[in-house]
Amino acid sequence: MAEAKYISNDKLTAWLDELAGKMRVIAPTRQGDAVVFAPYASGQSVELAQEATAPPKSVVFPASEDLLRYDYRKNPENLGQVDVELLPTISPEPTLVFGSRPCGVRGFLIFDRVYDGATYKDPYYLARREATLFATIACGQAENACFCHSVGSAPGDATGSDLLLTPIADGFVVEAVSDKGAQCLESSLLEAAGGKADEAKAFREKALQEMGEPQDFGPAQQKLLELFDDMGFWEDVSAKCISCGACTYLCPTCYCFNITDENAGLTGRRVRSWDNCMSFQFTLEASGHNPRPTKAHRLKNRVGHKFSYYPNLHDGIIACCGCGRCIKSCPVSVDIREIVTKAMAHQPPAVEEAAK
Amino acid sequence: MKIGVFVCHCGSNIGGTVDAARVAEASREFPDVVFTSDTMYACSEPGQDGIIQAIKDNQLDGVVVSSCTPRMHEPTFRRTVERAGLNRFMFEMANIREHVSWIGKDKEANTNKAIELTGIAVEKLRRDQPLFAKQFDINKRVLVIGGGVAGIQAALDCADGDREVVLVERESTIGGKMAKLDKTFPTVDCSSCILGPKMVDVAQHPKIQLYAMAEVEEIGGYVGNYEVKIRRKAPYVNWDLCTGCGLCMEKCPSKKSTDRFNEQVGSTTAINIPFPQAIPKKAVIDPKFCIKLTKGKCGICAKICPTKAIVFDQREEIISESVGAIVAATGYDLFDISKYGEYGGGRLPDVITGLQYERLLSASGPTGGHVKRPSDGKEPKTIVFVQCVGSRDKSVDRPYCSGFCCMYTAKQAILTKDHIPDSSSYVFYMDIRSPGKMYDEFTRRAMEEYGTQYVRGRVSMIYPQGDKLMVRGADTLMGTQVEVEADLVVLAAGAEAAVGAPQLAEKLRISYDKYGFFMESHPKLRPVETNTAGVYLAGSCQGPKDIPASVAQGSAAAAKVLALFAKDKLENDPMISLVDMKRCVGCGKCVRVCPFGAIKEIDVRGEPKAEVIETVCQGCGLCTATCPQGAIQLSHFTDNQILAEVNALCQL
Amino acid sequence: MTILTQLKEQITAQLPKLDMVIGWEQGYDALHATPLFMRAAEDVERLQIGPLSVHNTATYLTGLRNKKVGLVVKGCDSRAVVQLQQEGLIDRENVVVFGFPCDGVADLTKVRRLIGDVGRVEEVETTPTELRLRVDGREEQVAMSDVMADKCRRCQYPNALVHDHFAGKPREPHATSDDYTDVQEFESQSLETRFEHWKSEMSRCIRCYACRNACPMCVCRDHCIAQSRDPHWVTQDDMVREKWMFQVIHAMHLAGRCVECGECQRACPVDIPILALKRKMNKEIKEVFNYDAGVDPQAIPPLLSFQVEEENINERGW
Amino acid sequence: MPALAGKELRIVGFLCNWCSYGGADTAGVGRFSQPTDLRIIRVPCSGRINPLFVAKTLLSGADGVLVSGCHPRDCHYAEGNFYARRRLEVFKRFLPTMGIDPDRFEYTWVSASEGQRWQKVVTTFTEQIHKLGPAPRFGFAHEQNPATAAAC
Repeated sequence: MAEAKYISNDKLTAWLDELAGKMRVIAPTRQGDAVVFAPYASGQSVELAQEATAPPKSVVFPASEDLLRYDYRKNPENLGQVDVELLPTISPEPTLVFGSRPCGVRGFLIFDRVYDGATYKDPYYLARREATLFATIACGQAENACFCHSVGSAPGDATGSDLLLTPIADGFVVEAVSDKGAQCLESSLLEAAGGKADEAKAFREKALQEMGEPQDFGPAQQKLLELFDDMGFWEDVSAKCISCGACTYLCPTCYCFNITDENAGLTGRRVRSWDNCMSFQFTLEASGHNPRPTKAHRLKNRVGHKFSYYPNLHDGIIACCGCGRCIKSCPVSVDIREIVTKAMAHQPPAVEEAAK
Repeated sequence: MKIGVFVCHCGSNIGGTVDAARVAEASREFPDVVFTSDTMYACSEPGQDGIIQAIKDNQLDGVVVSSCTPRMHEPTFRRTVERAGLNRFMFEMANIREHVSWIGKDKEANTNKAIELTGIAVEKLRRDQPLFAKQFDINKRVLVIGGGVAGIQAALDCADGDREVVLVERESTIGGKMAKLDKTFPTVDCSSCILGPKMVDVAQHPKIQLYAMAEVEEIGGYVGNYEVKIRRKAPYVNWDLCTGCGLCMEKCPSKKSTDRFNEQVGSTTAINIPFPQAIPKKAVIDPKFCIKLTKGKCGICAKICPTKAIVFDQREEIISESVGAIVAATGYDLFDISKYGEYGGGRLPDVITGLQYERLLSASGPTGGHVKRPSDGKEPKTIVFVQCVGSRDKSVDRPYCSGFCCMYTAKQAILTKDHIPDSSSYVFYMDIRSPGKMYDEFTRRAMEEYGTQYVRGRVSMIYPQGDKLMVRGADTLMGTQVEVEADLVVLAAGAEAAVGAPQLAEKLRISYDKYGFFMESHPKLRPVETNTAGVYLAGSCQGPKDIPASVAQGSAAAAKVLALFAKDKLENDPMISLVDMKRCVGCGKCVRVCPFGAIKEIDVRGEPKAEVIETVCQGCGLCTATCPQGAIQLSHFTDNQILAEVNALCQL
Repeated sequence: MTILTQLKEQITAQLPKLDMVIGWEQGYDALHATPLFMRAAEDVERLQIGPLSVHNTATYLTGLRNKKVGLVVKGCDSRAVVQLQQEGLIDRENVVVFGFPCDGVADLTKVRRLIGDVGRVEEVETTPTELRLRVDGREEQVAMSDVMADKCRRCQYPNALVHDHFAGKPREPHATSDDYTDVQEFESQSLETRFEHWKSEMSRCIRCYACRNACPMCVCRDHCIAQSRDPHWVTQDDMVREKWMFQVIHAMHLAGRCVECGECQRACPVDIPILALKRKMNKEIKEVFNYDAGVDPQAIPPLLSFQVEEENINERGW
Repeated sequence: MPALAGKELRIVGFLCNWCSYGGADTAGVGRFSQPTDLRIIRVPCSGRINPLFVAKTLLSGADGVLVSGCHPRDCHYAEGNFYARRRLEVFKRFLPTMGIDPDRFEYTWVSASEGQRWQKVVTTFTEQIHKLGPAPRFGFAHEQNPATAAAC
């Protein structure tokens, strides 16, 4: 791996401009009162001091994309005979996501097991994934909603990133995590980090230390399965949920989608768009039957999937990166940590009776 | 889906400014279109045969005809596609004549527009569903509301057509306003002599069930199957026993009762039969004046009644009737003359309405046909008639003409001269409105033969001077002020909607204008129909009318009822709203706005849901525009159909 | 006795007769309250009212139609109760309303604007005039007047309009009228600026429908036309036009029904200022029909009724 | 379908079947010439016209939308246009906040007999839209939110 570099704050914009000359750069930008990832244009201010409201998920997994576009071609000799011509849609552009936090990037590792797994490789996802680099900024301090350390990560976790930037006085230590990342370090604006690399390491360790003891969510994997039929429990913990999709759409690890066709005359598109399991429509069947008719069923799925079903399939890995967006952006402050903790502590009534 | 598009040249009507062949050619590029052609006259027999042939040859599922307005030939082509075996709703029309070729000369723009209109018709057709009419039974009984001359005529015609009639009358006798008239214009027939026999026919007709002193309380159901609740007020007399002998009236000690029949000229007894020819001729006790009912003592009538018909503790009752059609014939009421304070109506006893004057002229009236003025019983010598009191006057919110006042004023002037040969009559008028057979001649007679002095102008005030009434007004023809010293003033009070008309309209779910008159379906072409199927109008409830017009409407309404009843089953129009039960959240907004009461709330497994009563729905689609989640959709005009039309025009 | 104590006593007394009482408690940190569903007497202890009790408790009502529900309400929440009752969407006899005088709630977006990221708030103390926060070990004091939600500044109904129990004494309204200067200011900009404003604001919408699901009047939720194919009003594309169309749908569906509790905007995770649309709609409803939603349980929403002669609608006779 | 380049703007009309559609027919029968921009969508009643159709049409790229129904009190369905009047009025007043010129949308009442009136309505409205010019667009389906579209 290449040696660690340092960039001072006053050169950061110049470096971004330089990078933007080589590829598309997506960086956190303040829009109104929110911070979202948007294409970086030269000279534009980027918001690196706080975690973005939304993670950079859409860069690799857009909120909607055309899986295919098609034209119907009528045979002029026989109008009833119609051919369908498919038009290509995948044309990813080399992209650098600059300024995400470790949790935002780590979400794609959860995606990878699904879209780049043994059984299925999603060409749309893979094309973008391969074309995208991540220059991640380590966190110095956890927020109240953060719990990355409880799901196998840390505020300075570089897993999944190509570059790791650690803020130290007046600038960032920049370390390459992947070979692709190392190529980005070839800039005269960067200087050798020298002793600053140790400073950076200490910064990251301190941040992790300050988060305190991680919580062990491991037992939830089994416990949530046991609670599957305990609708009373789920009704209780979902009572205040308003069944919107804020948690899901802001989650760096939620990867579910819907597919709809949009036709206009003799042309059409097959659209893949984000879907979320909090929505009634998610499991609505054509017959009108819905196996998850209430928000209790749906919240059970969201929590169950992240802490039990996914880990069951993928070596116990929890499908959550602990970014806390689902907590702090929830209109009613539903706290997934609290639900999982409650579930782990839950004693079925019969057992309670016996214990007395 | 396989769609055929047929573009009509309509001779040169379309072909002159639209390149029909190019429209047909361009239509080949629309989705699902497998066949197109242009044809000289699509509606002609060869044109229709061509469509049928093409449907068969190409196994078409739907047809678009681009030609004239669907308001003209949609029914024609629906039958055409039906003949070819398609459902008649698998058909759409693009109007490229009235909306294109006839309104512009730019052939290129027209052709482009015609192609686009054909395109949206194709997009709509792609989302059409076959629709099927529902058949339902029809109850061949008719309810007639109101027993005036219009209602009597409608009831008799229906009954003569061998249909059972339920006739509901608010007063204790039928006859309405006509029964109160002395003579009728322009023939000067005795009103009761021509109306009386009809009233008797009503009483004797085996097919007519008459409820007098009754009002419609509630109406449910729909055309062919109405359920009606009738509130029958208590006459305190057992009408099954009462023979109408009138002994009770002779002996009743309470003689200051309101005389409604005689328009309160004088008073009558608390137990009363309104007039000798009343139908039914039964006694009624006015509980406001009956000494027994107000003070608990008396009961003389009960003692002398030969059939023991008096029942002081009688209660009103609710009667249910099932009918298939309803004729509203609720007539009119008179404008309240006291609203013109300057005329002294209601304050000066000798300022009376025209209808009160009729009672003074009538031989069966309170004065026995001798004209005596109410204040002192003297025979008036100078009589002033004032027209348009409560007609054609925006200041009292009565801008319309009551229609018949000019004529009855002329009649009353003539009758006055007959009764009191040495009298002189003055008529203050705005215009003389006498468009009718022999009408204008009649008013001329009043002026020319009977010497009635017509003064064109409004009366500004009427005030008492000694035992005379000073009538001050303007003669706009002479441009002078006029003052007449009168003994009696007769105000031609205008007609207004009957008391309670708007409430009845709401029960009938028909509309009414701002004055309370019922709205007909079409002012020219559907004058006795309403927009509620199975409800018809007769007489002045629809607007002021004279006797012949009322009778004609009564017969017309009866003809409509008999035509309806000629069928054994009714079919609904299948372009109605339907509820997607899965998506309905039972918020009830559709139920609230439906103008026809065609949506009801039902319970589906404990959840409220809306349901359309298919035979009542008229297909306006107001519910569809109201439902926030689009769970109720108007068939053939669904959201998706209209959105597809919008998308075809706007997107991409 | 404090208002909170009195309220708790009232709730405790009624709780045995109810399936639940909905109020607020502290959420995952000191700054964030969360709706509290009290089912047992000990739950009542956690009840919290004050400037952080931001959520509209009435939002849950239509989802609990067959339950006996107690509801702790601010004035604005009570208007939602009135409106739901007016539209027959709840059975009033199944709802027990606990009112208290509301001094206004904090707009956390405004707090963020003032003190920066609020992710690390350690402690919050509320006084009638101030929020005192400890963030990252430093003390921050912000005046309530600086962070009070806009809806509270113009609030004419701080006391529950309907209530079965009321704790404390009704307070004076914060305002006596609403002149909609915000709407007027927005509209004083050029049409193009306004159009571009929404284009840019809506571009970050993630279509999570928190605005809709937080709205107490959105009773279609699961069956909303935003996600249906029949009818197919909007596509699922991540396009400004489709997202914007939904906001127009929401505003139209709320015309004459919106009680301006502001939940749509508060719930928006990306802070799109969509309350402006409902404000505009209410301004026009007020002008045309002189109507305020959620005030009179007997009234009929103006778009579900009509007058034969409309006083304030020009018949547009051109 | 794009409007005829250089000549027309995209104007969509929603007309009730009983009055205004008939009025447009009457205008045709009378050969009252009109601009060619307008495309009429026929609906049973103005009460069927959800103002959201107007919104959808404008957001989909129409330059103007015209709604016409029976005169108030003359509704074939008794009350449909009374509701339409309220809803359309409120929607028209809402447009300025959307950043859309309210003159791009008009609603009016034309009876089946008023052919000349219809001609005047169409002519006046078309002129009004041409004066305003093409409406600002949101772009077509494949032009997505720049934040993510660029990522395609």
